[in-house]
Amino acid sequence: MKYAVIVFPGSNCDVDMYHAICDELGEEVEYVWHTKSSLAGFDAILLPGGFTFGDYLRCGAIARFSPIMQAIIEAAKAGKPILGVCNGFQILVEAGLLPGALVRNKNLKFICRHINLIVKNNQTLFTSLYKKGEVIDIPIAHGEGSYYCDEETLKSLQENNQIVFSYDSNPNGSVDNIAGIINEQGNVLGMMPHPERAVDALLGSADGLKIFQSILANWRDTHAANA
Amino acid sequence: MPQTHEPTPQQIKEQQLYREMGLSDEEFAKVEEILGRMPNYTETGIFAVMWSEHCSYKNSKPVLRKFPTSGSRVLQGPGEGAGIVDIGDKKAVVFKIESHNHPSAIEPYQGAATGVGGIIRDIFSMGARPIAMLNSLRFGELDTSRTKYLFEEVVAGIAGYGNCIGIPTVAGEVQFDACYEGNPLVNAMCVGIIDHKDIKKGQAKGVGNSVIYVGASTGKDGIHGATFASEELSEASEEKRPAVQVGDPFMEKLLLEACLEIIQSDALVGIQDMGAAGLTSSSAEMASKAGMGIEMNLDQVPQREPNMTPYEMMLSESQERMLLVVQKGREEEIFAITQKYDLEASVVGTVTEDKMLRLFFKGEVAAEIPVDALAEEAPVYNKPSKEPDYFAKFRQMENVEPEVESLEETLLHLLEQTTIASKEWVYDQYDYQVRTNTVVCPGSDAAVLRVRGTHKALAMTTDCNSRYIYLDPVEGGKIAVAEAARNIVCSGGQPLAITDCLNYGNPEKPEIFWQLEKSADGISEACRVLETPVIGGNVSLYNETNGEAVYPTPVIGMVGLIEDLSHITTQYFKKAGDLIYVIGGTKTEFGGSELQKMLTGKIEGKAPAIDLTVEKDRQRRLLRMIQAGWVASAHDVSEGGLSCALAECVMGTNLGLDVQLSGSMVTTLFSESQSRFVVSVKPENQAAFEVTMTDALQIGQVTDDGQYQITGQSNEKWIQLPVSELTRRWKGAIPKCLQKSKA
Amino acid sequence: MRKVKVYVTLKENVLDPQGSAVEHALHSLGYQAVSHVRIGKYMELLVDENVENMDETIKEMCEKILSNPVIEDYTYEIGEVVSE
Amino acid sequence: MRKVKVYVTLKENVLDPQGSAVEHALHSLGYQAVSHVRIGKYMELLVDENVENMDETIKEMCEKILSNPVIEDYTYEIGEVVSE
Ligand SMILES: Nc1ncnc2c1ncn2[C@@H]1O[C@H](COP(=O)(O)OP(=O)(O)O)[C@@H](O)[C@H]1O
Ligand SMILES: [Mg+2]
Repeated sequence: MKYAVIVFPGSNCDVDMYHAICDELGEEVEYVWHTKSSLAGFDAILLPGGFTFGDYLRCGAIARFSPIMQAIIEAAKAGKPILGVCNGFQILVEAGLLPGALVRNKNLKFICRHINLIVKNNQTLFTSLYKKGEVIDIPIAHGEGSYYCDEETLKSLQENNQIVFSYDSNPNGSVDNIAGIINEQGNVLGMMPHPERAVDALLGSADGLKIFQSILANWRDTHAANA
Repeated sequence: MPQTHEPTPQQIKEQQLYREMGLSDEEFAKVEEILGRMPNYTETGIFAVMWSEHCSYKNSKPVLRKFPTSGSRVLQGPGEGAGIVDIGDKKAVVFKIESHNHPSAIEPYQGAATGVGGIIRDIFSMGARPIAMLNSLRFGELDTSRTKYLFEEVVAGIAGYGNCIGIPTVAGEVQFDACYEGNPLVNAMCVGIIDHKDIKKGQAKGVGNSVIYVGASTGKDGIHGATFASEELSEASEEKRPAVQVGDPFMEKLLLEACLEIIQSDALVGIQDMGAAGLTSSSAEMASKAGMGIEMNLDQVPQREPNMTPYEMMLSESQERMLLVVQKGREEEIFAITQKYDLEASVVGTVTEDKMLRLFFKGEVAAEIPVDALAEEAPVYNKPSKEPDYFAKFRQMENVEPEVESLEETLLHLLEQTTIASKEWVYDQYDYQVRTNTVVCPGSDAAVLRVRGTHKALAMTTDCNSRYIYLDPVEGGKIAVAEAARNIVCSGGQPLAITDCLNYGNPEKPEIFWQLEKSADGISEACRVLETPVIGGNVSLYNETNGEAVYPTPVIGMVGLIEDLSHITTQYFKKAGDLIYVIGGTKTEFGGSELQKMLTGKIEGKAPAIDLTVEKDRQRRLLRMIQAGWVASAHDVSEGGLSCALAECVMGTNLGLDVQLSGSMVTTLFSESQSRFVVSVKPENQAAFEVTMTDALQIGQVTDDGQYQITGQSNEKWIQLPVSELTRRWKGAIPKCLQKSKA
Repeated sequence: MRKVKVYVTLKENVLDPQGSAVEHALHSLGYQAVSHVRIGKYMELLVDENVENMDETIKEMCEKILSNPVIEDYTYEIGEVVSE
Repeated sequence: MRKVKVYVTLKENVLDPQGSAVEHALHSLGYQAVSHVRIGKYMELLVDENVENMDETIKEMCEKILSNPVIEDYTYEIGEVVSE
């Protein structure tokens, strides 16, 4: 399976994402610079964390206009798995691939720490290897990670089971403790916590690895089915 | 172009305008002698900034010569952007510390942020990939709204810049003391990794080669910042301050990635960042080091504002800029890379043979100065030194044991002292994990980062107890280095080398110069004995407000090598049943201690004594035990003494401890005697451990009941408190201070 | 060139922690008379007066990039002609 | 209550990385007619109209808290009377 890690000017978790895939998952991975216009040949797309374009104006607001975004939108329509982490999540939201917005943490400070996440929905192609309700240890590191959406949107997220991860103890003021959501189609996941930082026990947790393993397992299943 | 009203050479001389720029009468006379004529305005500005303490080290050079700077692993000592030490596997570690005190006093967020940006450029201009940031901060007591504001904004500025550029901030220290009230200290350190083959120097070699400017355009910010850093702060500084520099970490991220790509090209001859004194110092130093000259056409310098004068362009300290020397004819290869990152780049000059810095502006020569006069041949002064009166008085004071009412209350209060209290409030705001190499996060003795592609890791720390140095600069200087080394050893590392940031008051005062000189003696001796040469550093003098100097604060930044990932050790107890040892004896030593300050509000008496031979021997044996796998946790004993060290081993775990101690209670629990460690050992390793650590005393064991319990010899209770209570007080202290004023 | 001013404010029902923090700080300094502090963005730009459809263009920029309609509202003013 | 609007802008000579990034983005989206983008803050507050010396008070707040005089300038407008 071949993963793309999209690199925007100011991305800084690109290396972490890359290593998670090639060192820990053992799959093929390539960096793709934001000025490229095609994602042909990639089976999954990862938007890493960082401060694209300095996060000036609003997080992700400028990155969403990069040329590569057109290819990402097409890949989303085509049903390819797309994972946006932290700034990647913010870009997906700014681009309208996911509903809502991410605003400043309630305490107005950047927060970096390990937190407990609850797997709310394990029926997605990103979370199928977790148990429903499983509590996992994944770090967060963000200043603007408070998820916001209006009541109507929240209701539909809840009804469609689109809330994939929620915080055990809300660090940033997110609506309904939301830490990660998926699109209706089920192939675009955005989350603030960093699973790519939790793939090696040496660094404190390997609980995030199952996200990447789930993507792989589901890809293999569909490929076996297609073959 | 509107005519600028710059003073003429005659006016500069007759009206002594050079004085305002920081040149003395003798220095101005020397400038005239060097040039054989009167300098014009631009030239006067260039001399003034290059001969400021900040750029020339004119007052501190004689002191810096004392430091041992070589060692078998040292690949680059002081003199370049940063020092370099070999770590094997054809890799090396690059590191340096730098101050940004005065800018931070005036605009704390941007001052701290641009301090971080500056030190990062020092590292990647050596060709190294920055892997970690550290800092060392000093503020007044955390009880005025101004200090709270400075503290919050400085931390936010460090976080803002470091998090955005994506370099983890992994360790540091923060201390609070009234002497820093008007003049906080903000020191930032950056650590990088480099392959030996990529090491680049800031040299302008090769006649005819092109000088290329890359990065942010030049604005009027920070003009004369270096001179400003070389003066005392006063009420007038608020007025006089240069336009404050604003950092752009996004620009720096692009610059960093572009430079690391450029360094792989053999078209690159030399590279240096534009730090203090911007374009002036980078060009003059690169030329001087190579024995060459540089000619620049200032019309080609990217400018942020219209109508900038040569004076402004040469003295601007706009951030996020680099100067490169590139082989003639191969400029396009470099531009291909800068274009990818959307960075501005332009050829601004060429390397010449005649050892002159020659500037052209609108077709005319704007300045013409021999480069060596600016760099190598700047004046050096041997300042008078005098022992301050307080020193003899303190030396005569007896070591007495303070009286305390309740041991338990005393411990809880100590844990709430801002200097001892948990710094979680600070480091929670730093992204300390980005780039996924941080094995030991902030909170333990030293931070540890793995080195990808090897089985090695690096341990790093910043340390300085300035109270000891104030009481006794020689002993205090030794202690600062020894403490840093203890933190490295406790983490499983072999101390490699240090970088230092010498923060002092006004060196023109003999008593201040004495502090500087004597503490350098202490630091040098410790570096020699502990075999940790000084590979670079920074000097920040004139840290005074309205005539009051800060304590002498030579911050030590140390890096150590952990030979194998399995050696990585933290300070936290691991398992109930493990045996607890204290290594090293305790004497009644309360001069400059946390307890003295808490009880009396004073800092006085003798600093704790230190024997470097004992220190070294103990560190060596402890490291061997750690490497052998016989030590479950290791922590040095520092501020607050043994009781606080024990608390720091158990807080954050769900364990407890049961310890029996003997001797006089207050001394045993709170004295700050040096060269001591608390370690825990699995029972099965007891025999092996005790054979080597002959001076280790078993004092108790780790329990699982969540209680912190210390009893005396005949089993009388000294302290019994739930660990959760200790943790609550320790972690709550800083947030509580910050909350107070806001209510 | 015309000077254009753009104001971006948070929508009514979106929490504004920064506004609350500033309000709190003002109160603790004794400015009790202040309430309902909201913090938004203020942008100044110059736009070539020869651009076709100035109004439309500015609206577009505001909607596409300068504000996020999920959380923010915007208004703008087209100001005087200035020389660069 | 009176509605007060405060505008905080970066001083002329101070670098505005946000403004430059936004300008750059606008250009690459084809809005070539735009230049000199500067980004500042816009604040709205309500002030009790019975406060003594409204003008002085607001000035003071701007200098002490709402702006940082080292790098920023401010202006303000005292607006209409509103009911809370
Ligand atoms: N400004 C800071 N930035 C990052 N980490 C910090 C800072 N201040 C303290 N820390 C971390 O908190 C822990 C305790 O610091 P300190 O009390 O200075 O330790 P020690 O006495 O062992 O040197 C260390 O891990 C240190 O790195
Ligand atoms: Mg320590």
